[in-house]
Amino acid sequence: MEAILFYLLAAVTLIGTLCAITARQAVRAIVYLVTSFFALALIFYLLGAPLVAAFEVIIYAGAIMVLFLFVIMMLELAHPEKLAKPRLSEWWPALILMLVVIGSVAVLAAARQPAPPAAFHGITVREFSVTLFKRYGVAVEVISMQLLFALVGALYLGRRR
Amino acid sequence: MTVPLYHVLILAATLFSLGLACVVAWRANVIMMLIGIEIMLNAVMLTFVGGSAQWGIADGQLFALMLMALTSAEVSLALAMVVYLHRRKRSVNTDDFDSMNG
Amino acid sequence: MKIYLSLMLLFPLFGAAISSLFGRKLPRRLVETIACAAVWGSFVCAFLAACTYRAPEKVTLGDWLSAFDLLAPLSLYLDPLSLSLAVMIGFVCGLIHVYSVFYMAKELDYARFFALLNLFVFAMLTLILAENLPLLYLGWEGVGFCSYLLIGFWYTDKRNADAGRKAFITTRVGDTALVIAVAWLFQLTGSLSITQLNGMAFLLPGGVITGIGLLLLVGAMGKSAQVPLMVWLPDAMAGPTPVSAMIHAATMVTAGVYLLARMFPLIGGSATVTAAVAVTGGVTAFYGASCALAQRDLKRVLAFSTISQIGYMMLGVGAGAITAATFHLLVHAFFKALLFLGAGCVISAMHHEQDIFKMGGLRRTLPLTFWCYLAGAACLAGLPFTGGFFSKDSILAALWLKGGGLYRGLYLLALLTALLTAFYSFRMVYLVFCGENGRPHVHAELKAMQWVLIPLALLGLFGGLLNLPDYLGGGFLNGFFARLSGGAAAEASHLEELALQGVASVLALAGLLAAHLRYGGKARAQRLKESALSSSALTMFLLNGWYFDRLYHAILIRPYQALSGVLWRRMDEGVIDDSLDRLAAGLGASGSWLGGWTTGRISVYIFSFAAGGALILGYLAWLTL
Amino acid sequence: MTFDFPILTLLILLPLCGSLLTLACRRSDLAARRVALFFALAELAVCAWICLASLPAAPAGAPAGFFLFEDAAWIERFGIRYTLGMDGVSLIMVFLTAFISAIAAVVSWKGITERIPLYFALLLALEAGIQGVFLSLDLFLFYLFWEAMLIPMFFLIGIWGHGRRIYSAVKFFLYTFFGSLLMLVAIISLYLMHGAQSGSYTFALGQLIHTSVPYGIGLWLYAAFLFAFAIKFPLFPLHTWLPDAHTDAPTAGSVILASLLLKTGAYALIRFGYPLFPEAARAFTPLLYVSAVIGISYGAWVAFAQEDMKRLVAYSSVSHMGFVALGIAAWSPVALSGALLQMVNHGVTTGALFALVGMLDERTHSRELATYGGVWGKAPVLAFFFLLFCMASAGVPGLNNFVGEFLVLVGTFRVSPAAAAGAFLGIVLTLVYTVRLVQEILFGKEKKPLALADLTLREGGILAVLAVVDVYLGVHPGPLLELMKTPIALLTGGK
Repeated sequence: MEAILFYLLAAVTLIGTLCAITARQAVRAIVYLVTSFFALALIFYLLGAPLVAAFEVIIYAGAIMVLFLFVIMMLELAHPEKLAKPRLSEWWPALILMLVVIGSVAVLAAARQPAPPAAFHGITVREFSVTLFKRYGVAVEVISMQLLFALVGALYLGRRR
Repeated sequence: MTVPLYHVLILAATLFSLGLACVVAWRANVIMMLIGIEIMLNAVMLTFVGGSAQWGIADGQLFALMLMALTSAEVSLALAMVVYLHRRKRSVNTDDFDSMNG
Repeated sequence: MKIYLSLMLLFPLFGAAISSLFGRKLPRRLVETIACAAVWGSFVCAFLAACTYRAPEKVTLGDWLSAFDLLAPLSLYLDPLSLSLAVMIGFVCGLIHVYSVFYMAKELDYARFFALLNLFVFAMLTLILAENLPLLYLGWEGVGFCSYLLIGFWYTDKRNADAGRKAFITTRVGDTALVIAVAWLFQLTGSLSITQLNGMAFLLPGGVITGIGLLLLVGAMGKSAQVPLMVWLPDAMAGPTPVSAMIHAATMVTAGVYLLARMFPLIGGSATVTAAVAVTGGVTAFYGASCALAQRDLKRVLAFSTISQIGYMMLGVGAGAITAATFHLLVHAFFKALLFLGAGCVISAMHHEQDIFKMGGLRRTLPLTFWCYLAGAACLAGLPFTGGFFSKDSILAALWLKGGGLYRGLYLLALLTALLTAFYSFRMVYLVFCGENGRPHVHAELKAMQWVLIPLALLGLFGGLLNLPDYLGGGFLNGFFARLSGGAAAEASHLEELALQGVASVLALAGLLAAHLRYGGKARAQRLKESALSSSALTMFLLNGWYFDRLYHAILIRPYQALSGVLWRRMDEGVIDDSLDRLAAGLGASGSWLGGWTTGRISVYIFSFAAGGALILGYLAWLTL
Repeated sequence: MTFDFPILTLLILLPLCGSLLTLACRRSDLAARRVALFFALAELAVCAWICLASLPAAPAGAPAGFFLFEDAAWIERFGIRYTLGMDGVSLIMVFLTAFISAIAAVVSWKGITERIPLYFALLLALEAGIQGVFLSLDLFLFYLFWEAMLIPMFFLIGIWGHGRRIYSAVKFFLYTFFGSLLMLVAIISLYLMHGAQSGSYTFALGQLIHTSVPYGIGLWLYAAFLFAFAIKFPLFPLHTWLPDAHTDAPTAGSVILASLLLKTGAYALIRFGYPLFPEAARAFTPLLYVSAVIGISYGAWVAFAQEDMKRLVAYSSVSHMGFVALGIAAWSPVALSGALLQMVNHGVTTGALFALVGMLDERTHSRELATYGGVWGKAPVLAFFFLLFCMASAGVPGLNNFVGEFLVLVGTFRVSPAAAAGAFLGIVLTLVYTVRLVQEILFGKEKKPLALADLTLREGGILAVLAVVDVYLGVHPGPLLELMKTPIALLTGGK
């Protein structure tokens, strides 16, 4: 049951993403992408990461995509005639790259498949938080600093002259 | 968890390469390029989470979280820059910004 | 003895140093006095050395080259050969110095002239007295250097300077052979000392001696203007006349003969070498005499006659008659210096006109010069009982006595040359001194210059006394040189000797007669008329020295010059440098091609980055497969 | 009597300090000149003192033949030591360096008008570098000085040169630097090889000599060394940087380049190349012969075609250094003595010729032969010196070059008659181009009126000193030969 669900969700994710990257309008692309991220969040949940799934929905599908939408609207890029769509010839290198990457990863991953875990259990929020703040305290601090810098940088870039 | 890690990885790889294709192909639009980057980052997160599930360790999920934080920082800056550049050149085409030409 | 020898060298050296360093500051008279005094001082030393001479002596003055087993100290060697030459050089050069004082009275750059003249004497004496080959080479090159600068003394005329250059380079070709011989000898024996080398002749294999002998011969050819390296000497007449007298007649050009005589104990053992020397000498003697027949320039006549006479000396050496060769060398020095100095008087009197067909009538206006010149010409022609007669005859006798087809042939060639010699000598005398059409300018210096001729004329005429034939009481030189290896000449019966001398004197007189018939009296005017017209091909051939100059120009000089340009432009700048420049340009081009990837377009960078990553991934996958 | 005073370090530091002090004289050009000259002369004085002082034959710890020796740990981790040593050969070269540097300082007294303090500072720095090359006995130290020498020269050509100076400077730099890099590779491989064999990793020449290098590898390593040295020499096909560098360098730069820099290659070949790889060196001897013999004749031949005086003299350097290479290739006591003597002689004579050409150039602003003619009448003193040095260069005996060439030829003939025979041609060809030079400049008529003053006292002084050295070495080379006797005997195993 879970497996079928996983494959379904995977299909949704992939189709959503595909639609997103081939979309005619940036806004549509964002909407497709949000769909795809929702499916991805569910996959996270399936993989025993409810917290990450929640954050995926909140931060990605919620905050970041909305940010994108704002910018798109601000720059008035929503009109299709303004978007220079990539020509087919520009897709070819991208396709080749895709094939190489997928093929290589498939081969590499197939080469050493670890045995499935004996007893799968999700990771509890408690376990997660303990690891985060005990082992990776410094990283948390660094990330917070980085967010601060990003904030300052964005403010600096966005001010009017 | 009944899905083998292999399949998760294949999904992640496909997702990643879609993002890559987006970045490579959409040279005319910075926004789409950034979207491609987001897709790739999500693929990476999927890999992390998959690994975490495979071995039952929290670290993978943790890195996914950190990635998210990182991404938000990146996106905020990048979009600010897009706005800034658009204001200067009235364009989002990356090929217009070639002042790094050697 | 040591003091004499060192002073003999030091006097002229100091003279040269003073003249060259301070000459332009000192008064003219002082420079002239110093120069003359230096040479005469040198002569006095040589004379005193001759008076006290007992046996061959080796004197070491100091250290020069000593590297491991190579030893070449500043050491001198005095034996009859070097002693007699040193005395002759001192005397002749002394006279020529005095002569030059008057001859160059109008010249402003007298300091340079006398400095070089003195330096020349020093180098020549070093050459003569050197005990080892490097020191000999020092003198050898030193005289070449002085000759170079003295020929081009009037350097503002390009032709003079070119003549000097020609002389220097041509003789350098010979010198190189000499250096090779020296190096070879050192390789074989580990010694450079002439006395030691001469003593080692029996240790060396015959083939090697032949090789060394031929190399020495080439060296002598260069310095002594023998065929085929003789082209420089006629041109060398571009120098002032005293220089021609001193360097290109009396002393330097005989250095080659001296070298062969000096090394004779070593090289005399090889029949090939002596034959080669003799053939060179014979051919040169004939070549010189034939060319002298057609010359119009007074000094060039003398130059070709010098070539010819040195050829005789080489014949003497080739015949193994060192005494005869040296005898002729000494006498020739006297009478050839006399002829040149006389020519100098004539040229000076004729307002520097050198064409003999434009001269004449000097017999009456310059009687002293005429008589002295006549004496010189008689010696040159080998008229009986002059010095030249005895010396030339001793060479002819030696050739005859050597026997064998080759030497008999050479003897006949030498006889023919003697005939030609007598002819051109008197052709010259008749053209210059007889007739009427000269308007000489007799100035005060000229009168003084003439006096210098007298001692030389006496020495030339009575030089035969140095070495009279046995039937006249025997010679001084024969006895003096007897102990020298190769010095003792083959003995001829009195009768045979008389017969040989008879033949020679008949030929000389025949030459005189022929010259008289063709150029004497009325015929002279006729010849003068003819000379104004175009000359025959044969005359042109002889006048231009058998066109050797043109030949060398075509086969050596032109290709050399052309090739030097080709080597530079095509080879050096073309191939070697250009290939590197191309390499550099190629590297630069490839760099800018790579730089072309730096388009500044993010899309390109991203694609390259992604492609690189994909490639790495692909490679890893390929490894796992 | 022991010498604890580090006199060899002083020899290197003295010019270096002088260089810094000169650089400090920003205010007054005259002061800069004077300081530079003072230090150059002080260096010369130290050298003279070394010659005159009777030094003990062998100080403690010194290799055989060295009478001054300094050794101190430097970078111990890599076995790099600060080892300096002086034997007869290096004393000669060091003395030559001090002498020529002083001359170069005086030569450029007037000719340089821009950035004078920097110029003299570079000149002294160059001197320090060259002294270091001649003194160091540690391969790393040697390499350091070897490279350090390039930098001042590069700037001297690039800043104060004429014509295509940047091109020439870069060419010079690239050429020599390329060679040195190959040498560095060889040095490091030798270092590793020795370390692997003996367990002690060191750059000391005295120990590296004992490394047993496999024949095949030795060939490669020696080839790398030889390549670096051959470029400096310069040997036949690697010489094309020289005419350009010489032509475009300032006068003093040409003097130093010809007199000293070219010598470092020869010196290093004698000091490092042959002792480190005796077998490989023997294998390469025919190549060296061929290159030397071709270089002698080819240089002389090409020199004949030149229209530019400086270029002519530069090609003559190629020819003369061919004799040095020939002497080294023969590696017999006599030939090697000749080669060393020829190094000194070429340094003095060619240096003087470059100085003379520079003086002519300063007066008429032309180096074309075609401009000149009849200089003898205009400037007799200059002409006198010109002739003297030309004749010395042509190897007229009694002047210095003859002595060296003669010893080289005779010594080489002993070992390899064929090689020497090829070189004899050079005797004639040398005269041909020299006489052409004399002819075109001194003799003939003035082609066009030249404002040609005779020598000033300063110029005359320089040339007179050089001329005295020329004649002295030509007549009495004994002291030099005596000095180099012991080292050469040790190097060649001769008597």
